[in-house]
Amino acid sequence: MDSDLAAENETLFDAPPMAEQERMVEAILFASAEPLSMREISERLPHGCDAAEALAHLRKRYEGRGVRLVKVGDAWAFRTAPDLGFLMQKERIETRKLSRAAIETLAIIAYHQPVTRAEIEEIRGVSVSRGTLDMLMDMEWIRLGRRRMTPGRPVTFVVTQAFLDHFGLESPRDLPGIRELREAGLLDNRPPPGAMPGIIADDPDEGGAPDDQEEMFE
Amino acid sequence: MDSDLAAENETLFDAPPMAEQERMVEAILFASAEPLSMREISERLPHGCDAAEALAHLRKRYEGRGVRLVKVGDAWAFRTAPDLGFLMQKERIETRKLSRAAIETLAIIAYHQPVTRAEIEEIRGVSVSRGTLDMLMDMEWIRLGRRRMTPGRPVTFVVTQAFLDHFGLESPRDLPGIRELREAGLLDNRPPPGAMPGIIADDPDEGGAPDDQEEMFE
Amino acid sequence: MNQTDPDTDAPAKADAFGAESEIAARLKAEALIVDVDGFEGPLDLLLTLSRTQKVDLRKISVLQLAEQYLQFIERAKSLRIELAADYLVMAAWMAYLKSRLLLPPDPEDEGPSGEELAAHLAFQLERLEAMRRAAARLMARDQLGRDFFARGIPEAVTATRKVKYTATVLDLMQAYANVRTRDDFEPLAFKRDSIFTMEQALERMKTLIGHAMEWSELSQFLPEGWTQDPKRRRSAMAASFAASLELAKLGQVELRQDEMFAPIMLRRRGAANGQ
Repeated sequence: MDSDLAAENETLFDAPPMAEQERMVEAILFASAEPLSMREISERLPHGCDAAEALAHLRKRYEGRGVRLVKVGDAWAFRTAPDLGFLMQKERIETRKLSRAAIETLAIIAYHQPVTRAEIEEIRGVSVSRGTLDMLMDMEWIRLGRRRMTPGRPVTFVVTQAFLDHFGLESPRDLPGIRELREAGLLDNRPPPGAMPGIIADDPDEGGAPDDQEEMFE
Repeated sequence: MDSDLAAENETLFDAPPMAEQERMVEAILFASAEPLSMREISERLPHGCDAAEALAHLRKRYEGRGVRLVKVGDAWAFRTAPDLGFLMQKERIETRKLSRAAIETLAIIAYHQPVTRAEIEEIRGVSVSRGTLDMLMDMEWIRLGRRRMTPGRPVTFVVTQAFLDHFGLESPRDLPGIRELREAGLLDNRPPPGAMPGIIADDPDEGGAPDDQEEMFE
Repeated sequence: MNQTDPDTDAPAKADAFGAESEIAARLKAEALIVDVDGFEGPLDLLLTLSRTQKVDLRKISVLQLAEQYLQFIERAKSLRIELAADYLVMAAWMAYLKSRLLLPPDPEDEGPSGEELAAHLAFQLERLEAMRRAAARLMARDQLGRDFFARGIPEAVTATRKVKYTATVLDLMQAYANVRTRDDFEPLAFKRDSIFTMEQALERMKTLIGHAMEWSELSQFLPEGWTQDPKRRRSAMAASFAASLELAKLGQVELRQDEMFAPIMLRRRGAANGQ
């Protein structure tokens, strides 16, 4: 007990003033091109600092500036204000032009995540073409989520922090129109009634195979 | 003379307010991959802006902050404040691609854990150097699991939480199996035998999954 | 759909107009068919067709849509346009759906009613349309590296130099796939890594033989890593045996086998009489 108290006193004593903490967070985030999680920031701050509070101050300070502090998932980053994009022609990165199939697949993963490949196929009515998921993973816009707890335990896909960062989203809940879509029932996983034709991609995993781990390890 | 005057009037009229010019310079310098000279900044600003004045304002604004506007030769750039250099200690990290032996060993541990060294060698078909396992342990991507209750009680290897964090996995079970890899097009070596993308139900890999459409349309 | 009836007493002007719009409609339909490769499967085509009904997707007539689809398929067939199998599967299903929607429900029949099937199809079309709009809105957002930008000169400084090895989950999966499917991909290739050549064995024996003062089993000369896997062990044993015969021929070793199938023993020549 005593030593706990001592430790607490010490950390209270050690922590720099909030203005100083804010400067530190500012420097750390400025130095990084990638968003940093609260944990990563905290780990680099001296003991006893309150990263969350410093971030809140900092965010306020940069409101309306040419550079803004944005939240990306559970991470933070400085980004230039979108209205000034026209000044940055030189920095513009020509991104790979995505095919319509890739864009739709990405949107379906974002809005329906976690989603299995079979579900993507059911929504689009065609099989996911070879290389589409591969490419989206390569761009680090999607990653594997938890396996679905249904027969066959199919893998699922979810979007990444890099995806949120790229599209300036704080969280997947901020996807445009997602609430309306949910309210309209368009994000429901509604199973097709009985016999529907081949566009309703039967998950090859759900069906017969008892457990694909089995097959995987043969 | 007359036309000069007219031009000046026009540009004065056109130029955005100084606060806006300051924002613009802020964003330009933040995003630029190299320090920019006054002339380069001016060239990027809308017509009629006063880069020198905007820079002066900006420099003042960042005085005492965690980031400062500094002059590098005759160019300008943001730099973290020198007194906060200690915060940047962790940053210097050299990244290298994992060797093929290491990534294969790691993959086998992830897919088969807990797994003994002998089993890894059997699966890879070549011996596994002690150095490879040591390195993976050092990186904290693998650790020792329970000893196997077989003669010799060999040690086993399992993957760690750090591994899951790095690869963005929630559990090693979420890794797709060989068949799933192939179906998702993540395995580029070879198309599934006979099957072409299109009708998923035709995939011979699928085995005897019950499929009522089949019946209906034949 | 809305062609003018030739039997009505319409004014000539309207007639001409009707003929024109008929041509336009036909051209449009043919353009659709020529476009068939541009469709991403039957559902995409159905969505395009449903738009010609010019109503809210929620109020779409699935029966009418079924007819439109079947007409489309017929026309494509008459124009001898190759249609992928899934278009024909969908056509068969559309015909089935149409009959279920038209005929009174059979009380004996189990399974979903025509209305249920139609409702689900309408749902699918609406959902696909919604996802397309969502995808468009997503892509219309401000994007990193296009509309807003990250720090151009990230600072990575200081003393602590640490090597960080990276690999992506894709690397991991591909590495695993590589290991697991190596056999599949090299049906004709000789597995070099499971072959211990006689040259290798000779090299090895020559360096080891100096120490073989006493009779020792040939199997003790097998290199490490070649004793567990039966295939590798066999190869190493055969190579080492051949190498020992070679050494015997050169007069450097003596070989001995006590009986049939007994272990083969060898020692350095001249070891017995202390060189």
